[in-house]
Amino acid sequence: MPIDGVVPVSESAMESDLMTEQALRVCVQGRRFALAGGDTLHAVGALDFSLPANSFTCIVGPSGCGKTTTLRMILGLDKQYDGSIHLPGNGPIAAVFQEPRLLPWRTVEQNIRLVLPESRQNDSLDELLVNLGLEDLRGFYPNQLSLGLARRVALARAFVLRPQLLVLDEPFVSLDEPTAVRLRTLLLDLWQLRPTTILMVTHNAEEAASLADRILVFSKRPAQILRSIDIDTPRQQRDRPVIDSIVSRLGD
Amino acid sequence: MPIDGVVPVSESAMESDLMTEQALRVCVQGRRFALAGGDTLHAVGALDFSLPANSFTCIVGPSGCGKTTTLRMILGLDKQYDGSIHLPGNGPIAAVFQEPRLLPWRTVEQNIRLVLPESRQNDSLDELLVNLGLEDLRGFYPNQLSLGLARRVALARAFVLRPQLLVLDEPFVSLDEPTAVRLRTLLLDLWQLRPTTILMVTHNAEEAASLADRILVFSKRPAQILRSIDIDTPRQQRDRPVIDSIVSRLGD
Amino acid sequence: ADSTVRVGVLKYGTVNWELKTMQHHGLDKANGFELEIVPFAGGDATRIALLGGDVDIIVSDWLWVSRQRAEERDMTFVPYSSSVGAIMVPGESPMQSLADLKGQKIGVAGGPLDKSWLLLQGMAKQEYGFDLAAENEIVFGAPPLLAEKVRDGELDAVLNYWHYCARLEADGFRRLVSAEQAANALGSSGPVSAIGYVFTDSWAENNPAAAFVKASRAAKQIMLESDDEWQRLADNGDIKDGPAALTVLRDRFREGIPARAQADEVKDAGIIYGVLSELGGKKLVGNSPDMSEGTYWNGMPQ
Amino acid sequence: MKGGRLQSLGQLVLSLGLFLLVWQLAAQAVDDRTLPTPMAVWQSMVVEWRAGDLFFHLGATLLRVLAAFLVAMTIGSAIGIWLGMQPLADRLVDPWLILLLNIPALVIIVLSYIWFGLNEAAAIGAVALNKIPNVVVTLREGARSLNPEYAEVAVVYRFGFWKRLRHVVLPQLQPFFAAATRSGIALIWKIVLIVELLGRSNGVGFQIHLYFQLFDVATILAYTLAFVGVMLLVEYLLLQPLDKHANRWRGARV
Amino acid sequence: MKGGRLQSLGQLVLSLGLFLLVWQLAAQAVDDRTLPTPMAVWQSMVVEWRAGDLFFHLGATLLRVLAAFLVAMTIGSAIGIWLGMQPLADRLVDPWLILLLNIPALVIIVLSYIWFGLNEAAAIGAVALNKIPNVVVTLREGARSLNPEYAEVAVVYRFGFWKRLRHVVLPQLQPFFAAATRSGIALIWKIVLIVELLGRSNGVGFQIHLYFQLFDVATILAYTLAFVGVMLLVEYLLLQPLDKHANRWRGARV
Ligand SMILES: Nc1ncnc2c1ncn2[C@@H]1O[C@H](COP(=O)(O)OP(=O)(O)OP(=O)(O)O)[C@@H](O)[C@H]1O
Ligand SMILES: Nc1ncnc2c1ncn2[C@@H]1O[C@H](COP(=O)(O)OP(=O)(O)OP(=O)(O)O)[C@@H](O)[C@H]1O
Ligand SMILES: [Mg+2]
Ligand SMILES: [Mg+2]
Repeated sequence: MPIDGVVPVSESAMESDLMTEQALRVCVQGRRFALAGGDTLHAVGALDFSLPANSFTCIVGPSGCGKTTTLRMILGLDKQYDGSIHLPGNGPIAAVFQEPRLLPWRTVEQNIRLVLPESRQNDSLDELLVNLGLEDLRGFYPNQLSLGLARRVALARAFVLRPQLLVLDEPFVSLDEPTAVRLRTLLLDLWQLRPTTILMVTHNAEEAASLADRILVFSKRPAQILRSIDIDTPRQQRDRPVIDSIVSRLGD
Repeated sequence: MPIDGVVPVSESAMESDLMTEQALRVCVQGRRFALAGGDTLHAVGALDFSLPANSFTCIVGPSGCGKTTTLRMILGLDKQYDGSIHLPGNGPIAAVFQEPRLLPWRTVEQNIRLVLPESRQNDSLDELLVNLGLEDLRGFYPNQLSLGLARRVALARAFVLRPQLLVLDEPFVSLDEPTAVRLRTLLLDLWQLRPTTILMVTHNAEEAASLADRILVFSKRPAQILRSIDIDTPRQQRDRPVIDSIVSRLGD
Repeated sequence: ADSTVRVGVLKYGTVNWELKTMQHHGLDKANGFELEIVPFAGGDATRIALLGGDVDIIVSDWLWVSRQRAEERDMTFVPYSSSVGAIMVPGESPMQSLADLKGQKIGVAGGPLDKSWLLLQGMAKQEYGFDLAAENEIVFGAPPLLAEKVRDGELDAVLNYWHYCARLEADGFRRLVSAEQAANALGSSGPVSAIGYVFTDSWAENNPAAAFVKASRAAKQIMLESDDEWQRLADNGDIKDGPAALTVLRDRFREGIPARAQADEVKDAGIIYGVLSELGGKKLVGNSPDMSEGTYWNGMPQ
Repeated sequence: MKGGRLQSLGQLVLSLGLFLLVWQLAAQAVDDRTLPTPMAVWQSMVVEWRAGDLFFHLGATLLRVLAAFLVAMTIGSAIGIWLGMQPLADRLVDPWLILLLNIPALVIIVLSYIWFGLNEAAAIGAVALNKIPNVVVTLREGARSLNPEYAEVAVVYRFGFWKRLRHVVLPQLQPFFAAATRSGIALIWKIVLIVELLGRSNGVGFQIHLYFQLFDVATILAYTLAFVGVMLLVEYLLLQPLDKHANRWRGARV
Repeated sequence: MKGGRLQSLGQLVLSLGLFLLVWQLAAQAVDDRTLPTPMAVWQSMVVEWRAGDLFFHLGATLLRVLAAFLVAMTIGSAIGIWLGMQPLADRLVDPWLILLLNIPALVIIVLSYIWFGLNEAAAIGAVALNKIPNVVVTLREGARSLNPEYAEVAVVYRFGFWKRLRHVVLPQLQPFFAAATRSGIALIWKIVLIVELLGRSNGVGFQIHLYFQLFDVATILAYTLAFVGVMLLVEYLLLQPLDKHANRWRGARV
């Protein structure tokens, strides 16, 4: 079942999706928040972009420009926008929110298992937990975790689902650099293992440059796409100079 | 009034503080958390360090190693440790937690004003808010802010108090790089304007290298001081190579 | 000297009618005191008020008074009315006597220790040799609720207080047997006042108790003789019943006005007390096997 | 804003209208004096109003409800918050609380009338005593579930007692206050009815019992609905605006 | 763990001992049978126990309390959660709720006896009907204060109704359930007393009223304390362990 408010795709749209292999099509006129006193705040401007299936897209943009709001619209959490967002297919969607958002009254393992369907409840989590450095924390409650650990649990929750669309809002902050590097590699591994469309917000330009197929640069509020940069260099070949050159293309 | 549980400094200690100009002395044997089933988790090992008055110290260390726990002990929020922590003087202390921790039922301005004593309630917040890019958000509630904006409010709350000791737990994440740079500069400006002792946790080695007088490198859990690196190069002269060299000294 | 006498009564109860008559005809002033009616919504409330010293006089039954005396409270009693409850059945009911009450659903107001209920049980045992409580389905409950329930047919019969009985009578019910009949069957020689004015001896010593009793008798006399007085009470809103019920209430009230000499009453009360202490046991009468000395007030100048 | 208010007034009228309709139909179907029609109840209300009784008794009851409510909420919430934050005190006081919670209203009322006399103070005290443990229990749960993160902010920034209470603790307790208030007024009113039955000479409880003895359901309902009417006014003119004010931060997120 | 349990048993004994002491001293000071000593009450309890009355009537009352409690909690919390999450339904139902909340127990009980007969079902239904609006009001506040962040997790990960209820909603409502339960049992028991007084032929309420007519405070207190004793057992053997289990995640942070 598609999430409420996301317009299901018509037959013919489906066909054309197959042709262009679109996994997500966003075409909104904007999002304004009503403020007390009758004012409105224009958070997101007109956005028109689509993600090819199994692509890896990063969004960068100034703090408070409307990135999270955009993700919320895509996830079906915010429906008060004009325009349409098409999510073809109905495979699972996973999201890592900007804060970990674990259920405090469930243990690490329970938080992860909760998102699994009945049929997968017996799956072993061992490998995933080891990869994320959480193997000793299965029985911990979220309030016993450091923020970095909690973020990793949130990542585990998203990864375990093997989603068709994975939405990440700054997933690798609050982590030391070695851990962050390990997790980025893990993300790429998972992504290569099974077809997943990834949409990730980050403030770390180098991170975006080393991971993405495409980078969308958002303007300051109301968010609009300033630039869309396609990166053709294969990831293995993105060394320091390549990354620096991509980063420099974002900034100007 | 000193915070409960923080042993007040004796007269003679006070004198010696004056001599060495210590603003904080930490000497703990460790902190263990009791887990369900009778196990314990050894979060912080033996720590012995002190901060000179008006110094700027950074702590770096792997995720989950015990940094936040250490800060909590210093702030008097966690008293279940063996050892002692001396906080000479009783000027105000301010902290920026790892999450913004704003009171959701108070507006941005109220959240900031709340920490001010009665005598300063009429102070203007204009300059501070402008510096932090919050000038239009005075009347916003925290759930109307993006995470980066909320972090800035948390910074404003700490800065406005003009504290004697300022404790920061990863204050500049979730911010785009230009904003982060601006805020770092602001922090240094405030620090130079009035004497403040700063203790800051960060995962960003470059940030630490460009800001601190001293960097404490924590081991993985249980946290212990692996290295203590004093940086003598004045901040203005810390260019790329200097910073890189400091960073390389942290990592090995 | 004019002194105030505070009487705690049920606001729409029969005692209130008498006191209103007393006031209307200035019988209080004429007897040298000033009557203050303190209305309450329940009998319990009046007893609490007397125990707490917030009123001087209430109306209650002599058994209660005797029990209070046994527990060293100097309550005492002046007969007010001998009207008592009765078992009421619908007019068309085939039941004719207590003996027919078997296998029925009977409502009983006042609970298992109610005097009338105990007496009727005693009578059933003595006269017909059966256990009224065991051979019927007994439902205890609030008097107005039980009256309503017998009206709508859920109960076959009801034992209720006399004014509820009077109202049922006006609705076409009839008395199967009354508690007075039961008392007579068990050895009483005539009607015994079940309820009376209750006050403490110590109050009576320093206050116009006798004057109050005189005024009460004078008021009763008016109510006995004058139908207009009843109409006046109804017009005034003190009696809230319709004309049919008013007539029955009036007649039953008049029947209940104590007429016997106090000595006879005391004697019969003693007999009934004995019967009750057998039927109700310690629970009902407390530790004293006989009616407490001085339960009936004897401070009235003869 | 204004449209919203009109709309909610419309919903109120709709809801009450529906209620009257259901009642009217039920009364017609049953056709018995135990279920009088809305009209009959209205007439009883007018009769009692004309006689001056409605206003007099309702006023007396409302004053008692108000006084007992204030006493019970103040004392109860202070104790409840205290117990919720001090586990040791809680463990010591808890048995007493359960005891007080489960003493029948009748017993408390009778004993307090006997010990303190049939006066207004005893009446109100008895009602408050009946309600206090409920407030304690509710606010205690609230205090137990306070978020420690905000308390830590208060510690670090050295909030004084009152500042902490006002800005950190009470806002988190708002839902518990709202629950205790609504079910509290209702409970207090119900106990006031018993108090008036057992020892007062006025008030709605006094009247309801008198009419119960006469089995005059219409007048009983007239008094009941008069009180309910007042409560509806309190709800719409006082509690809901207060709720809205306290929760404006939640609503800000649209 | 074990030490903790022994300790809390010790605190319970201390607390109850203190209570008995205060009571004994007060009774000696007053020296009146309206405040009997603990010993006198104990003797009354023994008498009633020996006669078989205590067990019989207490059992009858407890069954009624249990039945009414289960009915009221189930229906009340379902409605409360629903209203808390559906503002429109809430605005429409709210006036009815205030009405029901403020109808005196007496009126509900009498009407339900009249309409449904003097039977057990009517009694229990009347009690439940008295309690339901209180549960609704409490749980509604709980549902209103649910954290939307967790609901969003449930939406994104497409939790079904039951999964969402069990893992997301109910844990957040736990304090409200705890409050509704504790003050709920107490309220229900108090209403059961009235129900028994008005139209049942057994139960503690029936007995208390009987002894009230005889003004036998010792026996009234004996019955009251027998019920309180049962409630203490329920609190310590059932509610507190449940609370502890539900809140273990809070306690995990030491
Ligand atoms: N409910 C709301 N009401 C009013 N304004 C809102 C609301 N939610 C978000 N905003 C505003 O919309 C703008 C965009 O917010 P958003 O969370 O999308 O930013 P962001 O790009 O994710 O920023 P960050 O990098 O700091 O997370 C911000 O200015 C914020 O204050
Ligand atoms: N209350 C607690 N109970 C049990 N373990 C805890 C508790 N609080 C913290 N820990 C553990 O202590 C360790 C250190 O936690 P801390 O929050 O100090 O880490 P940190 O260095 O701040 O990490 P991060 O960089 O991720 O914020 C972690 O392994 C965490 O799981
Ligand atoms: Mg964001
Ligand atoms: Mg940390």
